[in-house]
Formats: sequence, C-alpha cells, structure tokens
Amino acid sequence: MRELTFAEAALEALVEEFRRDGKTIYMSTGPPAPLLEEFGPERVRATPISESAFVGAATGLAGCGFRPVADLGMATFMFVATDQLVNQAAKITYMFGGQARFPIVFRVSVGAGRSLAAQHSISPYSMFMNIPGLKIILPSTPYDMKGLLVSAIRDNNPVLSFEHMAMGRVKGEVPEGDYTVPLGQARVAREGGDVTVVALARMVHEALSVADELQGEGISLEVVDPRTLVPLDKEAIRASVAKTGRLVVVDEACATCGAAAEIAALVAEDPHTFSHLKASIRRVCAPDVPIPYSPPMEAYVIPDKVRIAAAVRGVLGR
Amino acid sequence: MRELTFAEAALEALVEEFRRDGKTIYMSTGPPAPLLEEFGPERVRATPISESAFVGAATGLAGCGFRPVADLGMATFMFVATDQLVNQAAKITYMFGGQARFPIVFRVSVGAGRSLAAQHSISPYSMFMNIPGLKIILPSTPYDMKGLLVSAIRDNNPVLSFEHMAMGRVKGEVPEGDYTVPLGQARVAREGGDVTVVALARMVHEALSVADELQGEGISLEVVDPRTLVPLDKEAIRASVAKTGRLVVVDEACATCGAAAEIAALVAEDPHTFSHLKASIRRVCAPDVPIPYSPPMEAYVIPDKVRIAAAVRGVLGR
Amino acid sequence: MPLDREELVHLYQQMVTIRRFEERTSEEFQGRAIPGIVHSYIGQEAVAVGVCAGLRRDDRIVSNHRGHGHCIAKGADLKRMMAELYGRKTGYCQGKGGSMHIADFGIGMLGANGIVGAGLPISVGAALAAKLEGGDRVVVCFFGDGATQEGTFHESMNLASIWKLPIIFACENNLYGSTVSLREAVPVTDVASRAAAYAMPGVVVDGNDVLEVRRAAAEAVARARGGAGPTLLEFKTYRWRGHTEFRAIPDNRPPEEVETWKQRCPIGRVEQVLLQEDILTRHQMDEIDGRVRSLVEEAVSFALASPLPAPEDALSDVYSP
Amino acid sequence: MPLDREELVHLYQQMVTIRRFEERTSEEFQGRAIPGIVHSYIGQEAVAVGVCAGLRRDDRIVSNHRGHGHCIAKGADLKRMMAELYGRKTGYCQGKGGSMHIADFGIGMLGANGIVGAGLPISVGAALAAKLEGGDRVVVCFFGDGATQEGTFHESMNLASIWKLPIIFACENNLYGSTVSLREAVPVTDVASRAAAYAMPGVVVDGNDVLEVRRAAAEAVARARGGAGPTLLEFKTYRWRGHTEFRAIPDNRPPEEVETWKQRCPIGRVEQVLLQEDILTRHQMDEIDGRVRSLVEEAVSFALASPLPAPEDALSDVYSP
Ligand SMILES: Cc1ncc(C[n+]2csc(CCOP(=O)(O)OP(=O)(O)O)c2C)c(N)n1
Ligand SMILES: Cc1ncc(C[n+]2csc(CCOP(=O)(O)OP(=O)(O)O)c2C)c(N)n1
Ligand SMILES: [Mg+2]
Ligand SMILES: [Mg+2]
Repeated sequence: MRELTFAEAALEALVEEFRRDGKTIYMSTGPPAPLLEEFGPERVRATPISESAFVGAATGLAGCGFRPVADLGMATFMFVATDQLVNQAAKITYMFGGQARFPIVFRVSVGAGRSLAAQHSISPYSMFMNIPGLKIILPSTPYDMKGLLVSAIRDNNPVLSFEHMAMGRVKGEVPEGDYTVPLGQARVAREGGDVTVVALARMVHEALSVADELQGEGISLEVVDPRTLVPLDKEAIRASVAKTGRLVVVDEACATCGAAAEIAALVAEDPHTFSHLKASIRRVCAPDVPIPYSPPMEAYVIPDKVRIAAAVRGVLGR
Repeated sequence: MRELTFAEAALEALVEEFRRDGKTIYMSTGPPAPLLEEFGPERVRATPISESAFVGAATGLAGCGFRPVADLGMATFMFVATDQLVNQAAKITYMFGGQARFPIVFRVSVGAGRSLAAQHSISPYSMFMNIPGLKIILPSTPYDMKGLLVSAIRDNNPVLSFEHMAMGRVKGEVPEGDYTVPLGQARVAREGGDVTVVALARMVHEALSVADELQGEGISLEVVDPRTLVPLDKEAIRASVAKTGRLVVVDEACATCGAAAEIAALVAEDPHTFSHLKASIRRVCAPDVPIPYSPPMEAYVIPDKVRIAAAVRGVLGR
Repeated sequence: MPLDREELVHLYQQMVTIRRFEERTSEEFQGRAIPGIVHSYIGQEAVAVGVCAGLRRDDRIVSNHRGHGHCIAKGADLKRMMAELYGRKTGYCQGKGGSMHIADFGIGMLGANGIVGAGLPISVGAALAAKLEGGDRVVVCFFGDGATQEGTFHESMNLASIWKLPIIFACENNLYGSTVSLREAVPVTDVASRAAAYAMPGVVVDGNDVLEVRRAAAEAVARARGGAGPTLLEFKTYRWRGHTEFRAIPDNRPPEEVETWKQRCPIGRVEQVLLQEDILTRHQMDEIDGRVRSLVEEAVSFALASPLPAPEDALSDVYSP
Repeated sequence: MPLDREELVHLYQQMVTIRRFEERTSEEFQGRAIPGIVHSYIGQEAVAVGVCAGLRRDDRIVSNHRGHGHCIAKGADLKRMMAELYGRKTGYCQGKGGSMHIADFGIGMLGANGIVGAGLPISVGAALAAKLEGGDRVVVCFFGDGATQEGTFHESMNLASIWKLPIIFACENNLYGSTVSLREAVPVTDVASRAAAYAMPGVVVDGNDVLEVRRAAAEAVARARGGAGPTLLEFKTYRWRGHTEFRAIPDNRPPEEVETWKQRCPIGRVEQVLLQEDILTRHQMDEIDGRVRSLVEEAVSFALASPLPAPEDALSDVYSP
C-alpha cells in the first residue's frame, strides 16, 4: 500500500474535505501552501498573530454555518486563547441548549524531544480533557492522522487535534480514497496476554518496540492506542486490562492529572476490571517538571523504552 | 475559640502579612476595602479589566523583589490570562535555571451551586495540577484558609489559591495570632476504619456529614482533606487507604483528568497501598458536562450526600 | 434618514418593553424566583433599540452579560426569555444558560456571554461568515467599556479592519465596568478615539438619545453593507442600577452622578419628542405601557406555568449530534 | 546629547560583537552543535545597542525570542550565553532554558520569552517595581511587530500609561512576524501611531541608525526617569536571515527586499561615520573585529569545555526554596 508521511496524511485529509465541502475555512498565521493554492485566500486565510481573535472567529463562523479549521501552530499557543477554547467553543453548544452547532477543528502540535524548552515542548491534552464539550484526537500513525482528521472535520463539535511534532516525517500506510477513523474507538496496536500497555501518540511506537524486545524474554504485551482522548474508548482499555490483569500507561506529558491518571482511574474504578487486576498500575510519564532545554536533561524526562520495559517488568514482579 | 468566616479568615491573613512585609502588593479589579484603607492605593492597586496584564505584572513585580497577590475574582477569568499563568509564572523559575524567585499568590474563587451557569461555575484546579511550577491550595475551613494563605504568601513560588465561593460566609474556629498551615500536609478530618473518603473543598463538609449519618449504620469513614493539591500529600492518602482498604474520592469538578483521577491513580499505582485495596475505587464527581444554570439540573450534577453515601456503600459491597 | 411617526412609536414601545421587563426581572430576582445573577439594562434602553432599529431580521448580533435589552430589541420572545431566567425547559436554552447566556439563533441573536470581551472575537467570525456568504448581512457586537480593557478588543478590532468585515462595534460606555471606573482604567476620554489605531471610523454618540443612536448606527450599518468595513460606535450612557442585582458588589458610584443620569432618562426623552411632535398623548403612552406590562406579565405566567427541566436533562446537549 | 568618540567606538564594538556572535551561533546551529531553535539578531544590531546605550546597569530590560542582541547590549557574558546555547551547566540557565530563555537578573536582563507578546505584561510589572522602589530606574521592553498583534500589547500599553510607569516600549518592526507580513496584518502603517490610543508618545525611528536609535531612546529614558511615563518607540529595521535558523519555515520575503535592507547595514553605517569623522581607520576596525572574533571564539571554547548537565538536573529548580 501507498505510504505517506504524517504531515502528508493530514494535508490530504484537509484537501479532500475542502473539496467535498465548500463551507470549510482554514485560518492560521501561516496556512499550508498547497491548501492556499487550491482554495484561495478567501477560504484559506492568513491571520495576524492574534490567536484569541481567530479562535473566536472560528466559533463565530461555525455558529453561522461554516466549518472552520483553526491551526494554532504549537499547543503552547493555545494558552493565549484559552478562554475562547474552554469557555466559548467548548460550552456554547450546551449553554445555548443545543440550538446551534459548532463544528470546528483546532489543530496544534505537541510533544517534546527537540530541545525547544519548557514553553514549546508541552503536551497539555489532559487540561482540555477536563473541559466537557471538546473532543480530542491524538493520532499516532499517518493512517489515523488522516482518518481522524476527516472525522474531526465532519463532526459537528469543536475537536482539538493534537499532532505530535516529532512525527511529521514518519511514514505509514495510507490507502487511496476516502475513509474515516471514528472518534472514540481505540486500536489494539498489538495483541498480547501478559501486560496491557496503553500508550499515547509517539509513545505507541516506543511501546511497540518494547513489545518486540520483550517477546524474546517471553513477555507478551498488548499495546492499546486510544487514538482519541475524548471520547475515550474505556471499554477497549478495560477489556484489555481485564484480560491481561496488568496495566502500564505511557504518556509523554506530565503524570499529574494527565491522561495517564485518567486511564489508571477508569481501570481502578471499574469493579469488573479491578477484580482482574493482578498488580498495581504503573504510569510511565514525564516527571512533574517543565521540559528542560539541554539534550541530556530532556532525554531524561521523556519516557523511553528503558523506562517502559522497567515498568512492564515491575508489574510482572520481575 | 474565636470564630471567623472563610472570607474574614482570608482577609486577616492578608492584613497580617501586609503588615509584616512591606513588599507585599495587591492587584485586583476590585481590591478589598479594608486592605485598601489600611495600606493605600500604591500597595493595594485597582487594575483595569486586563487579567493578562496584571497577572503578568505580578510576575514582573515578583522577579524584582516584590511579593504580589493578584486576585482574579472567579477562576474562570484565569482563562483570559492562562499563558501568563502556565507559560510564564509557572515555568520562569525553571527556565531561568533558578536564578530568580517568583513569590506570587493568585487568588480565585471556584465552585458551583449558585446557578451561575457553565462559565462561572468551574473548578479547574486539575488543569493547573498538570503544570509543574505552580503550587495549589484549596482550603475547606476558615482555619485552613488563613493558615494556607499565609504560607502561600510567604512561599517563594507562584501559588494558586482556589477558594470555594459557596463557603465565604461559612464560620469556623480561627485562633488569634500568627500561625501557618504548611503546604503539602493533608488533614485527617475524621478518623475511621472502614472506608477512606478523600474530599476536596466544600465536599469535605459533605463527606463529614455522610460520616455522621453512616456511623448509625456501623460504617466508619476516615475523611481526608488534602488541603493543598500541589504539593499533594500522597503519603497521608496512601496511608489512610492502606489502613481502610477502600477509597472514595469526592470532588465537585468534572471527573475526567480531575484531581480525583490523580488521587485514584496514586493509590492504584502504589504497590503497597494497592495490595491493601479490597474494592475498586469510586470517584464521586460532577459528570462530564458544563455546569447547567437551572437549579434542578445544577443540583443533579454537583455531588451530594446521597451520591457519596451510595459510593461508600458501593465500595463496601452493600 | 427620515423617521416616520409609526417607527418612533415602535422604538418607544421597545424601550418601554425593556424597561418593564427589567423592572420585573429585578423584582423576581430579589424575590428569589430568578436564581443566579442578573445584570439590568435599565438606563441603556436607547442603545439596543436605536442600534437594532437599523437591522434586518437576518442581520446578527453578539451580546454580553448585560444582554436582555439586546435580545428584546432584536425581536426575542419575552416568554422564552423569562422562561430561561426562571430556569424552565421552555426557555431559550432549556434552562441551561440563564441570563448570561440567552441566545436565539433564529433571529440572529448569537448569544450573551459571561466573559468580558469574549463576544468580540466571535462577532468577528460572524462578520466573516456574512462576508463569505456574499450577501449584505451585517453584524453588531455589543460590549461595555470594560471590555475595551481586554486584549480581545484589540485583536478583534484589528482583525475586522484588515478583513474589512461588515461589522459594527457598539460599545456601551456606561462609565463603569463593575467596580472599575473607565476614567481610572484607561488614559483616553473617549473609547471611540481608539478606532484610529485600527484605521476605522470611531464615533461618539449620545447613547441616551434613541434618535441619535439610530442615526449613527444606520450610518455604520450602511457602511458595512456597502462593503466599506467596520465602525466603532461609542454610546455614552449609564446603568441605573448596581452592577448586578446581587448586592454583594458595592456600588461605588457617586449618588449625584446616578441622579444626573436618571434626569437623562432615554425613555423620558422620547416621550418629550412624542408629546412635542403630537405623535402620542400621555394617555396613549399609558396605553402602551399597559400593553407592555401585560406582555411582561404573560411572560412571567408562561415561565411559571412551564415545567422545570428534569435533573437528567443536565446530561444532554454537551455535544451536537 | 553629545556623543564622544569613545562611546561611538564602544557602540560599534557592541554591534560587531552581536554580529559575530550571531554568525557563529548560526554556524554552530547548522552544524548541529547547538540544538533547539535560534532566532538570529543579524540586521537589527543598532536597536539593542542604541537603546541600551542610554541604560544603567541597574535598569532592567525584558526581551523576546530574538533576544541575543538584547543580552549582549545589556552587558551579558558571551561565555555564559554561548554555554547556554550549547546546553551546558555553566550557561545562564544551567542548560534549562536555551536561546529562547536566556536571562541574567544580575545585569537586569529579566529574560527572553518564547511566547509572542508575553514579555509585555512582565515588563509592566518590572516597571511598577521600579516605581514602587522609589528610585529612578527604568525598564525597556523589547518586542517585535508581531507582538503588537497580540492582546497583551494592548493591555500592557494601557496599564503602563494609566500608572505612568517608567518604561520604554521598544518595538523592533522588522516588517514580518515569521510568515506574517505586518502590512497585511494591521491596517496602520506605523506601529508608533497606535501610541495615541494609550495617550503616550509614539515615535518612528530609523532602527538601522544607531545614533538615531540612541537619541530617541535617551529621550524616552529621560521621560521615564523624570516620572513622565511610558513611550512607544518603533524601530524600523529588518532581519537578514530567515525567521529561525531552522529551515522548516519558508522565507516568504521578496529577495530584492532583503537585498535593499542589507544595503542599509547598521554596522556599515556606523563604519561610514567612524571613517568620515576620522574616529577609526579601516585597520583599527579590523582590529576590533579581530578582538571580537576571539571573544566569540573564547565563548565557544568555554561552552565546549563546560560539562553538560547531569540528566537528573532536570528535576531541580522547578520550585525555589
Ligand atoms: C474576563 C473577565 N473578567 C472579569 C469579569 C467580571 N466582570 C463581569 S461584568 C464586569 C464588568 C464589565 O464592564 P463593562 O464591559 O463596562 O459592562 P457593563 O457591566 O458596564 O455593562 C466584570 C469585571 C468577567 N466576567 N470576565
Ligand atoms: C502566542 C504565540 N503565537 C505564535 C508564536 C510563533 N511565533 C514565534 S516568533 C513569531 C513571530 C514574531 O514576530 P515578531 O514579534 O515581529 O518578532 P520577530 O520574529 O520578527 O523578531 C511567531 C508567530 C509564538 N511564539 N507565540
Ligand atoms: Mg460598563
Ligand atoms: Mg517582526
């Protein structure tokens, strides 16, 4: 099958949806050139460096029947527009009693690993998981990037698309033609019987290579990629843990109140799954520090195969 | 002992610290009249409705040797100043390698229950727990309000003070004279043996009255009030759960990625505590919906005694 | 822009409707029949009514926390408004929003807002929609003097200007934003003077003179419809009541100031014109008042007769299907 | 404000230092010895140097992502700067910050910033500190044309003005903010014209003429020291290199424009003055350049000889004791 990079897959989703639906509008301080060329500056709009204004404008557009995609660049720039995201876009459907729809996609990049220091290396999806009214996608492969982004554009709600910046050039199979990946459906990236590893974004790939390594030791990992954080496929996660009896959650973001905390909690609170738990849960996350600049320190805080493997051994009591 | 309201206790902390330390500065769109009268408009500053500017100004002041207290009013107004809180105040100590100190207190009110609808009824502390570099206090009694606020003002870091708006007029014992409640020390509000209930802010009082009620049924609850969310007294929480073997976490905020998720996770991930767990954990939180306006709906989403008692019975298998 | 007698009577009636609606709302709030928080529009009636006089039904407005007047002037149903304030299932938002979040997309009222300055970016998006649709629809964004202190004011004015959007920024300068006096909060006398920073016209208007408001707004609307872009209108006006009906926030305004402004009552001023020009007699005005009072009464009865939402209704409408 | 020969030579040397430091930084970045991201100050040297010429050591500055020039002009140590870029323990931030977060509180350099417009509120706080301290210290906030598009610009200018703070807002208008052309992003020609909205003086200055910069800045500093409040200075200038040294972001600027501005090289212009006024010979300039090059070389050697932080150092400095 054809291979595309993560970035190409995202662009293809946009181009196809922009062809399909004339109500789609793109806003960004630097819109992608191919999109601008094909759809022109009315629909593909270069904005000033005014995130609150253009995020809010997306909400206004959506309320008037358009289907905007607002690209904020890096996730950290959401913080200058947080009110427009969490108090406006997220709550407006509910506060107005469902009388209008707000189909919006907010694209941002996340992730550390490129020595961009504390402000530019943040993965703040869990902050937005605490805000009902937003949906959240977090793809780990070009296939999911395209399929989830298409679903996000077609969805009638505000959807945050968190795209890992270290994966832009990662290649993967993407079929020709139209397909979607539904929001709320986890993917079992690898089946296994001993330990469930729920991993997010780039960590899916780390988990998969740990699974390869540990196979040699006779340890069988089941790797689950939630793919969307809201809605979160609790059933798939619980089913896997009920089967293996052991859970390691791997996320590049800080542990405290992160997505990993939620995943641990939803397993620990389910009587059925809990009754199958054979060991305490492990979180493999960044420690609670801002991401440092210098490579040795940065490498130290980002979860890696060594830490994942250690956690797996830990829950197996080895 | 003398009784003060929650609001009086907070004011007393401010007045005493402002007397003690001439470097303290207050900023708010509507500063408390008694503070303004005693310390004058240079130190107690009325600001425009420009939260980003005055939150950032607090950081600048702190970096130059002052000890500002920035009062934003309601927690929801933090969202127009989020960057200044999470990318600046929170990270600046670390990014600059610890070369300067940023002692700042940010005061905001939280909580639902007053029909203020989705924007004004939010309890977003967990969003900030995910941001290393901030400390967080969440008092449940006038005693703690004063003692924690004094500690926060004396602390050399940015501290968010989340103060429950439904508790302003609640009275409680507050000794005369100077005392502090250290950050990071939970309080066992009631000792008991059957189930640990970790409750936050106003929910501490709900949990305590459930404990009274259930005593009649022979159920003994241990109620733990973390009092500060960062640092979080993990040891106290784990010790209580290791003793009782059962955990119910009660928080008025939305469950997903909330403080309750973190508390559940830190129990489920600790091998020793986990080994003592006799039942799955329960979270009693708001469901994942924006807070509605109309009283019957609002009452439905805020955790109450009935839901707490049901969860307690649930973990006891009754 | 001639104004016929009938239209003037209509504007008068709208202003009286807002006044009576708000009086009743305050009463009901004080009596605890209306929960939450209410910001009264009394004193500012001429702004909403004069601005909306020049709008079509398919034009759109964005409102703020002090939004009842905007709703009524744009043609909202008093019954569904009152039902929303009462938290009833029949309210505009099915009881989910309350006073600070009334919206009626059917008449182009895109919603009140509890966050100061937050409506501005949304209104810019609505204006962009109007432009992209290709018709000649316009958008009005209502906001207070307090909102001009927020960064969103700056970003939104700028964006609307560079995109030449069909929008009217209607700033209701009632001199205060809660406890904050504009005079102490900004170093300029007129908010309108800030329009220059965005290369758009800025006009100071007597916000208590509905005819002046109507004239200035119509001009700005004509500009916007004609594709000439946005205008900032600053309406000098005053709220008669405290910042909210909830008394916790002290009213720090000098009582004489409040009195002076009450002398400039926007309704009283139209009444003078109506009398002077022999358009209405006192008696006819009383009749109008009577009719308005019964409309408000009906709205209250409707609200009272309406069911409260079921508790579980809290769980719906978080997401659209 | 007479300028003696010695001072001019000093300004020249500072500008050359920035130029050589930045050339070397780009090289090291391209060679992957410096990780992360680097925004080159080349082309804008006259601004930092001319502005800081009027500052005392105890005055304070706040910088942005393009901050190396500001650091050097305020007197930062090249060694500790370079060590920070190299991510070494001996760097200004012990390797925790990197290019976008260099700070040296000892010399009143309160930090670079990776968020556009975010330094502005912080600088207002520093200026308030200066005022409350009671001395005559001033603060300079450096920011780009792009930052004027953020809400923080508006809020900060306003706050500084009403509080009459001793601050100079130094906008380096290099015509672009990454891919965003200022001409397309705002409807005014001069950022300085927006000062009127904040009732403060706004001055357009040739940012490539260090003497002009120095003169304009000194005037604003004098105003601030004298208690007359803030000034907005707009320095028209240009960056010679791409937005960042990382090539992923396309440089959408017309090559002729880049060429034209290179003709206006701020260093070349001082050299002309130095020659015309017989202050320095070409040979003496070469000597200065040689000295500067060895200082930069020493800085690189210092960085290379310095230890990397231990991985676990990542865990410290999250909180102050
Ligand atoms: C971002 C934000 N900050 C503070 C508040 C609290 N608040 C509610 S209304 C208000 C005053 C608004 O003043 P103005 O815009 O002039 O409107 P007015 O009430 O005078 O009609 C304030 C400060 C808020 N709602 N949002
Ligand atoms: C809030 C925010 N939005 C976007 C960015 C991405 N960004 C980094 S630098 C920059 C351009 C800034 O332009 P300007 O202020 O003119 O400074 P210059 O780079 O021209 O020196 C942008 C958009 C950012 N860092 N912060
Ligand atoms: Mg006002
Ligand atoms: Mg620029």
